[in-house]
Amino acid sequence: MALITGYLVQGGQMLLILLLAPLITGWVRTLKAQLLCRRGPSLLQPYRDLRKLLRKDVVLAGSASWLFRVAPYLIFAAIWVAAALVPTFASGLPFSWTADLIAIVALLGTARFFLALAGLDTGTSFGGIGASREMMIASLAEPAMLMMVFTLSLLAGTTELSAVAQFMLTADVGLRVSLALALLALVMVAIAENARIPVDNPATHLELTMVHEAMVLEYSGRHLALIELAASLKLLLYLSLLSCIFVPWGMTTAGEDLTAYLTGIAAYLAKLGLGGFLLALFETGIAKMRVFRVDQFLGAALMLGLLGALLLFVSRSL
Amino acid sequence: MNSDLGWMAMTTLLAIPAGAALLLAGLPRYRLGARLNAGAALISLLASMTLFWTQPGANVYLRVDDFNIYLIVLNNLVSFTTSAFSAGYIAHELETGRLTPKHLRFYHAMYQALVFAMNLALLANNIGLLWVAIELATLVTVLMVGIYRTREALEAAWKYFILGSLGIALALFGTILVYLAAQPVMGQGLPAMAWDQLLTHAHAFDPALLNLAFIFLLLGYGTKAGLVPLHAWLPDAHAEGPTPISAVLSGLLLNVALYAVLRFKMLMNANPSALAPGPLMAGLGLLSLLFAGFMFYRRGDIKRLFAYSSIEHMGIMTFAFGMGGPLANFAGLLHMTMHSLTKSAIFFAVGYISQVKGTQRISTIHGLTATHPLLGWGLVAGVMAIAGMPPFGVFMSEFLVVSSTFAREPWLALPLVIGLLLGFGTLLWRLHGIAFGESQGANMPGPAPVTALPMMMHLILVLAAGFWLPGPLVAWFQSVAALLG
Amino acid sequence: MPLPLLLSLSMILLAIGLYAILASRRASCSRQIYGISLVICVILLGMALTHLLNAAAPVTLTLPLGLPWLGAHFRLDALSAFFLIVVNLGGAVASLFALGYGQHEPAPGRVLPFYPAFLADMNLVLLADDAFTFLFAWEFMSLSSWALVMAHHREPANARAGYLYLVMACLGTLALLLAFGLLAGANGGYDFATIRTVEMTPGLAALALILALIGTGSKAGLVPLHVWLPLAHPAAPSHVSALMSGVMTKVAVYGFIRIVFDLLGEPVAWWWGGLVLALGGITAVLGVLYALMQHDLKRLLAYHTVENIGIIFIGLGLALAFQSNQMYASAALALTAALFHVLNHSLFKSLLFMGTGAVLTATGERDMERLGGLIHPMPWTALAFLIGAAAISALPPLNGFVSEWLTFQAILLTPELPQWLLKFLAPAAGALLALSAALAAACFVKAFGITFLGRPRSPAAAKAQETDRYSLAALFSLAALCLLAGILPGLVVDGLSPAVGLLNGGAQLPAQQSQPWLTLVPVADVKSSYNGLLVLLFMALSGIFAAVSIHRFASNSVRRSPAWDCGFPNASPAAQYTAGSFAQPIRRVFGSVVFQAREHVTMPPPGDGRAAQFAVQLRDPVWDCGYAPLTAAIIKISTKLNYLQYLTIRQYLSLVFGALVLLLLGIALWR
Amino acid sequence: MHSLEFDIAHFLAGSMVVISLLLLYQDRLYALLKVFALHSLALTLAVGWQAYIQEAHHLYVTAGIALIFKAIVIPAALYRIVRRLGIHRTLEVVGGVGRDMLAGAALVALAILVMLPVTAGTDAVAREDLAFALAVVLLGLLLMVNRHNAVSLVIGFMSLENGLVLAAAGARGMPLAVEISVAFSVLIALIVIGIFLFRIRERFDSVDMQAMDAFRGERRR
Repeated sequence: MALITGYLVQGGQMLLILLLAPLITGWVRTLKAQLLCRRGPSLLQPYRDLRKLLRKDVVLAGSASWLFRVAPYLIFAAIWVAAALVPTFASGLPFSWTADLIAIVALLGTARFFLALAGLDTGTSFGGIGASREMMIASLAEPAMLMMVFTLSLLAGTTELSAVAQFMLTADVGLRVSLALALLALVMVAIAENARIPVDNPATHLELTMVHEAMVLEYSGRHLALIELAASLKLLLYLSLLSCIFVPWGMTTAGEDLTAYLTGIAAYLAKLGLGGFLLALFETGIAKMRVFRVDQFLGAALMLGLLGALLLFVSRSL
Repeated sequence: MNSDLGWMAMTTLLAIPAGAALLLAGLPRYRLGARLNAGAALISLLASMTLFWTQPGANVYLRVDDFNIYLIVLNNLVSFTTSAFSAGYIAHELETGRLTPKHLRFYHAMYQALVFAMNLALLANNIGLLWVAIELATLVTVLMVGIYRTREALEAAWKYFILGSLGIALALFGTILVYLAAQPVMGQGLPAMAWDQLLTHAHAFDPALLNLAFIFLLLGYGTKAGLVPLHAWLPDAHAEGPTPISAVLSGLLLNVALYAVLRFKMLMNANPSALAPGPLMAGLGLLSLLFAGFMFYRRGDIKRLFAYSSIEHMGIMTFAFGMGGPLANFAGLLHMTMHSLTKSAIFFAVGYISQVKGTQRISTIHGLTATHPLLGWGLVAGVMAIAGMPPFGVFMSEFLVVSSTFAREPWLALPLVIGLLLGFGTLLWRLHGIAFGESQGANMPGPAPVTALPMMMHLILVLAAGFWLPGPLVAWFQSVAALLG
Repeated sequence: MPLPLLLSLSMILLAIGLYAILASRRASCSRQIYGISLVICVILLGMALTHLLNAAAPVTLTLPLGLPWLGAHFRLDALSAFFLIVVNLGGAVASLFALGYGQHEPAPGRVLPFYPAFLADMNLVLLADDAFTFLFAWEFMSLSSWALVMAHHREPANARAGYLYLVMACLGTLALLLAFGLLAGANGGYDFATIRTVEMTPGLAALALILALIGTGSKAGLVPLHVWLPLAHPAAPSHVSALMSGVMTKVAVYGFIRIVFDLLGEPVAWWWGGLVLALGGITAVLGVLYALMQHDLKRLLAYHTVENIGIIFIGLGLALAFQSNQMYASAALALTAALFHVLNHSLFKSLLFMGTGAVLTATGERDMERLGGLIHPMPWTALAFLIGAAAISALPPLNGFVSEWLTFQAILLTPELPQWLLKFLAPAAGALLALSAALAAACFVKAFGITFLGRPRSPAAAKAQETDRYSLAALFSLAALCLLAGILPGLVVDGLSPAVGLLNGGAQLPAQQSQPWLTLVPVADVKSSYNGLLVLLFMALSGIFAAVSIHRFASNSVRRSPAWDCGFPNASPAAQYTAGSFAQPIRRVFGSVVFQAREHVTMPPPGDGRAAQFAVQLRDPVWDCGYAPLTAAIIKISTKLNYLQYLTIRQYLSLVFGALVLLLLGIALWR
Repeated sequence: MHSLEFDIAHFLAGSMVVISLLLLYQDRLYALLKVFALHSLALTLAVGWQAYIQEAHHLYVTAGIALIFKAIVIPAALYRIVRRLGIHRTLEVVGGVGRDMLAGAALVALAILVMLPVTAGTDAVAREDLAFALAVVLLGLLLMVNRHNAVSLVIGFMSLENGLVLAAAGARGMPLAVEISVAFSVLIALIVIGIFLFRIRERFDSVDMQAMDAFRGERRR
């Protein structure tokens, strides 16, 4: 019986994040608009966009291959699975041991790999720009992320996210420098990975500055919808990752009763709202940087992560 | 009865070449001469083989023991294959007009005389006789090196002659000193020059005289063995003489000279208070090895290139014997055998190559494996064998030398390894140019596959030795290695 | 008694090599040779598998060959069985591929005799149980592969590659020779059984370790001994490149493991692990950075071999570090990771090289700048190559990810190490590993994207044809293995555990079959776990769910039209991103530091019809600092010494005279 | 009886060393030939004396060879060659005669130094004879090395070989002494013939580099 409910909760979580993802994107957009003293679109605008895109035909470039048509589904699947494996409102769900944090990072890597290939597939110059810059950014962001993972797992003694979350809930964590460094690194990586300002601008089509948008330039209709949805899923993933690692409070564990789950969901939503707000604030606060400053930005993130890990390695032996 | 047969064999070994030399000197027809030459060599080869079964004892002049028996067989084997090779080779020289039938008569006679001299040197039990034989060999080879009568052939012959006679003079002085050391102990007369009896009494000799003697002998016979800095005659003599003679020089005469040095090394070892000859030989060996390694790189003449390779390998052997110990000595003896087989095979190939390309200049020889697969691949196999690549026999000896040296004297192994690597690198550099790439220049049709048989046979022997060594050979090597200390 | 059979099969391989020398002119010969090789490799593979899987006891055999008083010793234990699997799997697939690919060989006479010999030698290296036999087979392996590299000897580049290769191989062999000389001692106990028993002083053991590193590293392509590898591997025919890169480097790794973990016994000093770890990390990152700068497809792959060797050595270094602190459980994890990566790399690297071979036969091009759009004419090759590329980029759910994940897990155990230097080194190595993984992904987006995607950049690429069915069979068998090893890692780990136990004083990873859903749980399920099968399942389900629901409830119609490209449709194929331009951002970020990358742009003034010029100039730091000065010195010395060839007789005489006087003085002053 | 015989032998051997030094001192070809004849004469006497005191009659043969061959025939032959080839008369010495003399003295000292540790069996006189022989050998070698001229090279070689024969004769009851001296005479005859045949002129031994390039395919880069 418990097993069945467990599976149900897991499935529920998967659907929940799928439904929540566009909402977060809309939430951030609206906030940004209002911070710029515009009214901005409604919260539900992303859903409408998706519906519209799904109804439209796909317009394929003549030189597009089968890979171009398969890629969106692959990307969507990879990111959705990755997002579903991050504890949101409850830790220790039945399949939480399927993949640890390293594997989740790698799943995002899979999605990025195919997105970049799709960018190259039509043989247009913009796709190439986007792909090559995306891979350059990733080549620094991924190690930074993994350094952050090292720090965590050295603290918690595990790379399982649920276990990490439960460990963070316990008292004996205390306030640690390494954690702060890790948080900083993770935030920077999250910004880069989600193509947010200052690394990239999700709203621009200025050719020379865009990265993510350049890759998906040739996509249209349902393919574009899938990719948009995947992008917002990714944003959601990072937000819930931050929340479950650094602010796990209010998260329940599997096998609790319904009320616990509800409180967990409520806490989760609150955290997401806060995260979105901070993101919007940050994005409106600063300007986009040149592409060849990004490597310094991410190099800093990598160094922070490494520093955190080293500090722990040393402090372990003290 | 058995030993009688042995004595018969020994006398045959000396009589046949001597007789053949006289006969050939009077024989005008060169084709017949070539056949006779090969035939005589074959007979003495068979005679030498009978020594396997019969162990003749020793008298004050001659003896056969574990040390020289396989060298004798090797000597006659290579001289036979070389005579077979030269039959084909010389005919071509006649066509190109580099030689005349008159020269050939002389050539064949001298060839047998050389075989006689080397057999005598190997069989000699008397150090004086040994010296005489080696002097004879020197004179004969001098005459053969100069046979082409070209300016540089005479140049080379002259160089060889002067340096060779100096070496002989030094060797003689050493021999006299040995006798002087022996005479108070063993009394006057022949026994005091018979090697086996010297060995039994060596412990009582005056060490200072022995030291002096050994230095003169090392320098004297070392000149013949082509050790740096006494090597100067060797490259030119190899390059300017007829190729069969180069093969015999590299394959056999150097061995004979080294054999003489080793005989005296045994004497030194037998005397506890004499200075240890090991370090001296090891030093000279390393010097030769490194020097040759550097000299490969600049060589433009293919025969001179392989002459330097002979210097390198004499260096390796001398080093091995200088190191001493059962492993290194075994390696040295094995290396002697493998080197003479391989190097003569290489010279066979080189001879044909210089004939089909009409030149000895490396810079004009390319892509032989494409144009003349037999010669090209034969040369590649030979060079790989001489460079100590498996599955050839040289690999075993180099394996033993390097590993045993490093286990005992790490600091000696370092220059050894550097020298080996250097020599390999520079030699391979040359080989690449010769065997691969686009062919250019004249391409006369290669020789008939039959004429490549001697080369093939040598390479196959070396290959087989790489996998498996026959028991008796191993037994001889080990007993001699024990004697060499 | 499998050993005699194994040996005789290897002998048969040698024999058919000899047969090929005579028969190579006949057209049918190639089919025969590759067919027989295939069959023999499959048999060997099966025997090795059975020996490993039912964890049989080691069997030994001595033949009266080789060193007379020693004989040739052979031994089949778990370690050699595992590497036999790697070798013969690679060999079998390469032979299968060559059944089709070999038909296009311009000079079969230079390939067929050496190919089976090469296979046989690699098998013999793995079976050898004494120093002489080992080195004999080792060097013979170098020789036969050299001959294969020289197959197309008319291109000067190949000749240079072959030369450099053989010289470096000789260096490695000499280093190993010294190492064995040290291990065997002065009276030459060359068989491994004796060597295992000798006790060595720490200094000598360390020397042996360093020599073993030089010897095997020069064959495996460890920086800075890697210079020959990216030249030699591409020069050979593609199925041979696959063998050299995918398999022969593994034989080198075997040599290292055999000497350091087995013969040397317990690592005596902790810094051994540190040394190997550091070398591995540097090798991994440098290798992938080199690879990113290439636009010759085969050379790119060869440099990736360097990177993966680095990853393997990171695992081995960790194992050494753990063992030197008696942390055998952790050492077991590190060793498993290393061995797993050995298997993985042999799989996907062979796959990628063979895919390149297919491209080469279809277009005659290796230069990515002249390829492109091949996914349309040759979709199947593209699919297989894509799987290989994803696997080598360590993407789940494929196999490359599993071994790197295991390596990460091993690094996460390093805080328990007491030594400070290792504490600092381990996370740094982790960072390098992560960096190399990410860069590898970038590199293979480039490799696959530029070669197979986009539009053809040359007529040759436009006229390409799908490759033959033998090659496809080979490619897809490897691709399937990549996927299987990725989703069922537990089984592979269990298969490896006997070998690990052999090297690790019996300590192994816990058995994995018992885990639910075949999850991979290296240490304990509270620490970390990964389940490739479920990941694949979930991805498939969600992807299919999305596809079905969209096609069912939303539109599924498609219109074709020229690419939009921000309003520049139908730009010429030259306007596409090229390999060079794809690598440009990374070149700016890393290359300027490592390779002193310089970009020269000459732009003609407006109105001038001439084409603009763009040139990139890279310098190889290793070559500049290490090899160039050495060769210069050798040439200089040989030039100086060469004057000795031209002295006069009088001067030669004075040389002799000097030697004599010197020696006389010597003995005069001796006492 | 002991003393006188050995004193004479001793004196003869010593005189050979002195003559060798004189050879070093010569800077004119004809004079060199004359002094060498003297050298051989001294050898003849020494060997003859040894033959007498050792009652070794075969040594008389050696002495005869030395007298006829080395003291008369070869100098005469060389004399003719010098005339025929018109080798001009003065020799240049590598680094003046003075240095040669010093070097020669040093070599003699070395020879004695080397012989000093020799004690066992051989009595003092024989030891010094041996030292003299060694000195003659070394001086001959020095002569070979330090002259730019074929004839002087032959002279040097022959004086060296005189030293060998002296040593051989001094060695009591040495077998094959005759054979060896005969063999050596052959050798020398060949050298002389060589000079005669090859028409090797003055400075014959300096190798012409360009010619080497052309002929031997040796390129000196």
